[in-house]
Amino acid sequence: CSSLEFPGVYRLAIDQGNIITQEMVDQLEIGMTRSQVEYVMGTPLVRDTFNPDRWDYIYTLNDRNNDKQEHHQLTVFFQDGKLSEFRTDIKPSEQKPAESAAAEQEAK
Amino acid sequence: QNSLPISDIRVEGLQRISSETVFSALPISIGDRVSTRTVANASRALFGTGNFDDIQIGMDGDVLVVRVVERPAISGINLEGNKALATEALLDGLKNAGLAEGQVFKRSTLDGMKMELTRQYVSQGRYDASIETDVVAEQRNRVSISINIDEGSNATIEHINIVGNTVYDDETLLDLFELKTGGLFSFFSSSNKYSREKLKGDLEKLNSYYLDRGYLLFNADSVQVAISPNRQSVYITVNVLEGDKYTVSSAELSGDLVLPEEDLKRFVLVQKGQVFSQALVTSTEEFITKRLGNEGYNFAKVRGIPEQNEEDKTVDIKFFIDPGKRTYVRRIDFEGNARTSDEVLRREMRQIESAPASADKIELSRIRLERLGYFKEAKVDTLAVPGTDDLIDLRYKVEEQSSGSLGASVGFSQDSGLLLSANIQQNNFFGTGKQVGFGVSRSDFATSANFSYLDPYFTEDGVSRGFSVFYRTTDFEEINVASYTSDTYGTSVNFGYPISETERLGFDLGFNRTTIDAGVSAVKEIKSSPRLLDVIDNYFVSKLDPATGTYTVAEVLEDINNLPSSALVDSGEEGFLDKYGEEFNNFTAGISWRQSTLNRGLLATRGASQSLSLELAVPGSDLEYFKLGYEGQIYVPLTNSLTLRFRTELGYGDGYGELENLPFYENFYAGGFGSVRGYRANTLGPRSSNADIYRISQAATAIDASGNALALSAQGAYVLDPATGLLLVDSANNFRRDTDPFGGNVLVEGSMELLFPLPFVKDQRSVRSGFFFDAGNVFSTQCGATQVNCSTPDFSSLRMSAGVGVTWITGFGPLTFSLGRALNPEKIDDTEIFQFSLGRSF
Amino acid sequence: CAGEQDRPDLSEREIYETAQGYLKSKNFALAVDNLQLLESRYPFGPYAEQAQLEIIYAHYRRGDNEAAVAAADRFIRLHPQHQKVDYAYYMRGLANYTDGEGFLERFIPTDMTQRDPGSTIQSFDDFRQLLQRFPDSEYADDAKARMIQLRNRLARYEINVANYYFKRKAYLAAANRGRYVIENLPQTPAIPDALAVMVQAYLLLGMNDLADQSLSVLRKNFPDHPSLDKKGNFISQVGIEQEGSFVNKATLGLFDRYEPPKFDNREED
Amino acid sequence: CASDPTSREPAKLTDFKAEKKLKEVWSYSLGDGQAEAYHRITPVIDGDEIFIASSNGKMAALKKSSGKKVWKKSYDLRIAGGVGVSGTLLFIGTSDGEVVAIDRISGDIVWRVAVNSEVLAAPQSNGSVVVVQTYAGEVQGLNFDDGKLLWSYASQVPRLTLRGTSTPKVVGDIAMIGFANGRVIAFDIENGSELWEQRISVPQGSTEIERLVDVDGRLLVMEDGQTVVATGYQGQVMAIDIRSGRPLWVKDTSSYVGATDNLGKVFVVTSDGSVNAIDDNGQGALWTQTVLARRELTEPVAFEGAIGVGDFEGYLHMLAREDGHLLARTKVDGDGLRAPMTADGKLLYVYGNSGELIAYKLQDR
Repeated sequence: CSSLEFPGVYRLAIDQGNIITQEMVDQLEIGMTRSQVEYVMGTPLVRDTFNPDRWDYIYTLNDRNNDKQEHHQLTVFFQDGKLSEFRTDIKPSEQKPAESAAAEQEAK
Repeated sequence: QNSLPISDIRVEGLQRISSETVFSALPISIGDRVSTRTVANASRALFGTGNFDDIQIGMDGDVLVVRVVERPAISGINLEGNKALATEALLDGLKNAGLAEGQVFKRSTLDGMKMELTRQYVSQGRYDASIETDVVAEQRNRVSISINIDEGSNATIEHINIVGNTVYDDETLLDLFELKTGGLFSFFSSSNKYSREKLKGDLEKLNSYYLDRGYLLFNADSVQVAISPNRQSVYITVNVLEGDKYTVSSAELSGDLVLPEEDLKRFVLVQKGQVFSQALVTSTEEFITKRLGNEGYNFAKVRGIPEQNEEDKTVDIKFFIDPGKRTYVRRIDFEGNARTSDEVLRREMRQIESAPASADKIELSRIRLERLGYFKEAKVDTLAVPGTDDLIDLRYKVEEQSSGSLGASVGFSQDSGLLLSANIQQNNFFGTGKQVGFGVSRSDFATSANFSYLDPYFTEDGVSRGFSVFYRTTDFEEINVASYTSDTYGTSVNFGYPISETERLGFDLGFNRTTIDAGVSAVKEIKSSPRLLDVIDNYFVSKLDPATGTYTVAEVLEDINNLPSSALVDSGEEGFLDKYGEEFNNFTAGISWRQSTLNRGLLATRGASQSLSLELAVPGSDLEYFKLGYEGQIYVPLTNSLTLRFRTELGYGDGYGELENLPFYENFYAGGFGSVRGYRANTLGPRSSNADIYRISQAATAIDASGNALALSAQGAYVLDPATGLLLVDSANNFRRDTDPFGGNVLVEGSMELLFPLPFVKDQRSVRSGFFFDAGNVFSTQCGATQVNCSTPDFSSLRMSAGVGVTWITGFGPLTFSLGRALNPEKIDDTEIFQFSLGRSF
Repeated sequence: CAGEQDRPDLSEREIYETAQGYLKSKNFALAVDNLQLLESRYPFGPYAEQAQLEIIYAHYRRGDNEAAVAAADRFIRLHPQHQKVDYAYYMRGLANYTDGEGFLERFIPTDMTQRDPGSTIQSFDDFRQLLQRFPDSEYADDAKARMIQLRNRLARYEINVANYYFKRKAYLAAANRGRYVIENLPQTPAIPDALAVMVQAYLLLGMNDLADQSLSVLRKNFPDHPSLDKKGNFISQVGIEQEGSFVNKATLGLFDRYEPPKFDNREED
Repeated sequence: CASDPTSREPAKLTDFKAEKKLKEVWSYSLGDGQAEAYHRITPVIDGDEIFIASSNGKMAALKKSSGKKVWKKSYDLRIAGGVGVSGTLLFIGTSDGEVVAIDRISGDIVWRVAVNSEVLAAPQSNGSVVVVQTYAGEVQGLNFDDGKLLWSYASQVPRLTLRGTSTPKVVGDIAMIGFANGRVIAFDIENGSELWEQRISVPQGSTEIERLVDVDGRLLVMEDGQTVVATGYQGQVMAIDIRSGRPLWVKDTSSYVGATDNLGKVFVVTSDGSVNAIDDNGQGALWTQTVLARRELTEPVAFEGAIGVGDFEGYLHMLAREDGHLLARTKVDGDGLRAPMTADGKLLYVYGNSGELIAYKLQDR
């Protein structure tokens, strides 16, 4: 962040949320059950009380010491217990078959 | 058979039990019809209360008659003959089983207890213990129970024999065992008393001894334990199958490595060609599990599976890695912080909630809590969140201790006399984590008032900000230093911030105003001498005829003002105050670097800490000087109870610009606590030289007309030597006062301590005891001509001492005792064997 | 063996009378001794039950909370249907409740919502049992009041932690602390703040649709919450932190520091 | 208070009018005797020679009438069980888990073989197979000539046992062995097949101590050669028909030493130090002598119309065969007596724990 602090202050790197990797996104397929999604992605840390059919996976890293910022996000939607759609800012790697789910680019 | 409804209920046989208890327990009431079934329920209900031995229910006409025999109550229990099992423990056991004073006596519970006691004795190896109980009836249906126990003696081990060991002989193997046959110390240590757990432990040691030396198939399962018919001695035989010695042919990693192979390869201690060692396999497993833990896989499992091939006696070891799921921390809770507020603990956390878990961050957070010094101990539990396989909650349990003293404290320490102070020095001010010191303290040598405030977490990253205001008048003579007093007051602001996990930088800016009052007989270094004492205001010319001892003429008192200046002797060297005056306004700036990996804030036992500091009176201050300081200490654990501690402190100060040397009131001192014990505090190093004083004789004499002397004035007066026309001078030595320590501008000090746990003390966390060897001294780069014991730094003149010291953290702060013997004192040094103080830990 | 020498055999009533005297004169230590003597001498006399009840009170007033809880447990076990047994449940809750407060809190006003609640949580269960078993006991409303106060305290504790995580810029941690209050501690005065925490945290995380949901709940239930402006929009801190004031820059971030979001609208908890 | 009814100290020696006198005929001292590990190395008589061994690896053959040494040898062995004799071989067992066969004429080692644990009882043989029981409860049949393993049987050993192992008893081709789990099993010595099995003591009680049931004493083959008597600790004494394994009579008693019989009476020494005489058909108990209570008595021996028992202080007591009253007493060995004694009608051979072998004659006063 911009405000000048003392030179060289050691600041703790703050990481938050579930780690989302390319290979996790590749394994996601429409129609998966909740437990299958949980097996691939792990338990979501953001489970909104008001909207049980939607799980949000978010990962932020704010490491001011060596100025590394990371921000990934993936939201999965369920319809009658099955994965109906998921949006993420991580593009699935090429070799995934074309008819993959609607993984449009989430504007960050 | 249902007879007529009952009109009344009569209870017979009650002695102590109230009828209401019976009625409330009885399921029948007046007006009910009675049948055999209801009678059966009634007696069962009454039995249920546990108060009755016998119950008969019958009808007398239409009146229900309940005849009961009450169970006796216990009036007292006495136990004899129990030494190994404490009486309270036994009584508690009895109480839980329902056998206690005032309770209802049940024979079955007593017999059950008897069997339980025998089992406890047998498990302690007291095979021939025997227990007799008898029950004595007393009036009012009460009984007293007496249990007498013959505990017998503990079966001692007569003979341990290992059969089938060819590679290592009995003697080396038996050395591993905790159980020993009777030896010299056996009566003292209970090592020859048989216990099944100890034997199990010893067999494990035997197992790992062989497994760590290549004997993969070693087996020591068949063990016979036998006792002699008189049950006094135990004989143990261990039959072993050694098997062959195996060497490692390969070691690989397999399963889901998560990290690149080379990253984990360096943790594999098992190499090709090595003799197989189970210890190396286990530590490899632990290292890899820990490494995966740091990557967030807290539930990782790593197992090294050996596959032996018989022919060439080699073994391939495959490390199966199952990382389990990446784990996340859901919530972090604290327990035990009744006084410290939640944020003070939470800001020390390196592991954040709703984030990937990391084993070393979790452990580091625990150590940081202990490093605060507010807690005796900090523990952490990792609890899996039910219903998930990758979420954990952390629970940090702390035990608070007093981190400072609150309220008035009356203290006494030899070097500062009676210490009356009302100070609130709280490092954890009402649990807010802020450090507040407000104190007014008066002792023989110093009265001071100060207020200091420090917020270690001004920003959440640990940038600290604080300020302090102080006023202090010190009479240095009282603390064995040359006689002068200094009054200083001032204020300062300070900041500090971490530059890494263990290092901090600190800055402070301050202003202070010091006035020095040299007092009457100030030493030469402070004020030139000889000098006129302003208290005496007349002089006279001596008229004494030395030959006849009579006065030729009356001596007349002259007023001091008309003393010719020529009468004053040339004062030679100038003192400090002469050169620089007696009041100084200084602006100070300081920078410090501090690094600490100590494991605990107070009474650390592991790690090291060091700090480098520079204090500068910036140009424009009246006195321009700087002081450089270095402090370092390191703990080297020898065994799990003995630790070696090395400590050193160095200091150098000097003037710059037109100030040639460090102002004397900023000198370093040595000796006493936290320095070289065994010498009185602040007495090491250069001494000041006493001032010469103009001769003061007793009252001037005058002669009356008839020639006899007539005393003129009670108060002394200066004596002018008629021959030289100068005031006579008394040089310091005829005062015969010994010289005073004066300190110096170079400090060299260090100590080596062997810390050991004080025996008989249960809670070791607030006590520290150790043997010490101290060495140190104060030197000066500009010794005054007449200064005694003053030298430039050289190691041969370091003063040494050795002894033992104990520190105990009490509710009022650290209480310290030390017994130290000076090893190479010079004649001039003041040594002191016993030293103690309250409020300062060494 | 030495026979049990009987002290002058005070009658039951005399021992009980002396115990009552001490209770009135607030000399609770002696009251406890007498009541214990009565129990061992006449375990089943008419006064025994009453003594077992009063000993709980005596222990409590003497400040010996463990003994009071133990005495209450024993009474409940011995006389489950006794008509005064609700008093025992209540006293057990009270003993655990005061045990939670350390020595310091009684004299120096400390913000209890910052401290580890300790054994007061145990008292929560005791009071709940009392209310379940004896809904119309004379102690029910005081127990209810203390339970409510305890729940509010736990909820406010969660919000304090969330505020700290805002300072630390750990927004997901803050959001989950807020969510914990919504899901586990409903009907506490901290609910509106918990909603505000979730809205602010989700905004800072860039999860706008989750923020909207929480905002609509906040707007519907607590329209006049300080974080809502007149038109009901959320006063968000997002983006403020970036520029940082001139003074802040000049003093290397030491003065006029950026104030992280803080939700502590406590009127009376 | 009521004084403690069962005092636990060993009974003091009472003085009595001695009707007989034990006269020492000869004595011989060998090595350190039983040493510290509660061994029961027992001398054995064969022909006109008596063979003894000591824990520190010494053995000697003596003329039994005069005690004159025939030969004496020292081996690098930690002897724990012995001495068995059969034909030309002597057998001993060691603490290092070995069975050693020694030529009775020269004293040279013929063969030695490793077994799986300490051997505390003398191996026995019928001339073609040597039977040995190890401390780990395993019984092995070894070839008489070269010691090669022929058959083995593993018994289930309780976690805590009484120190000592029962010496196998060979009658013809039947080898009978008492085990630490309270059983006696008879094997066909040639092939190790089980002939019959009897339970002498049944473990009851809650602690390991109450569940001790070892059959440690030597098995007694009665004068009729048909019945064997076994004694169990905290259990029973049982007479069993050797051929069929049928129990003939049983008495409830606890004993860890073997019984002995003489002219129709069986003498049993119980673990609390009382000496009992029972009719050999097990019907009635003839007499019980408790004057030596809790003095850790040895196996009784019948000699010249009296019954001899040794005790832990090293006294040898002779009791009258008819009614058990004390006839004579002498101090044999300060270290105490533990090994069973042997008699050959003329002399009584007593081997003290310190390694002192003394032959006595019993005379009238």
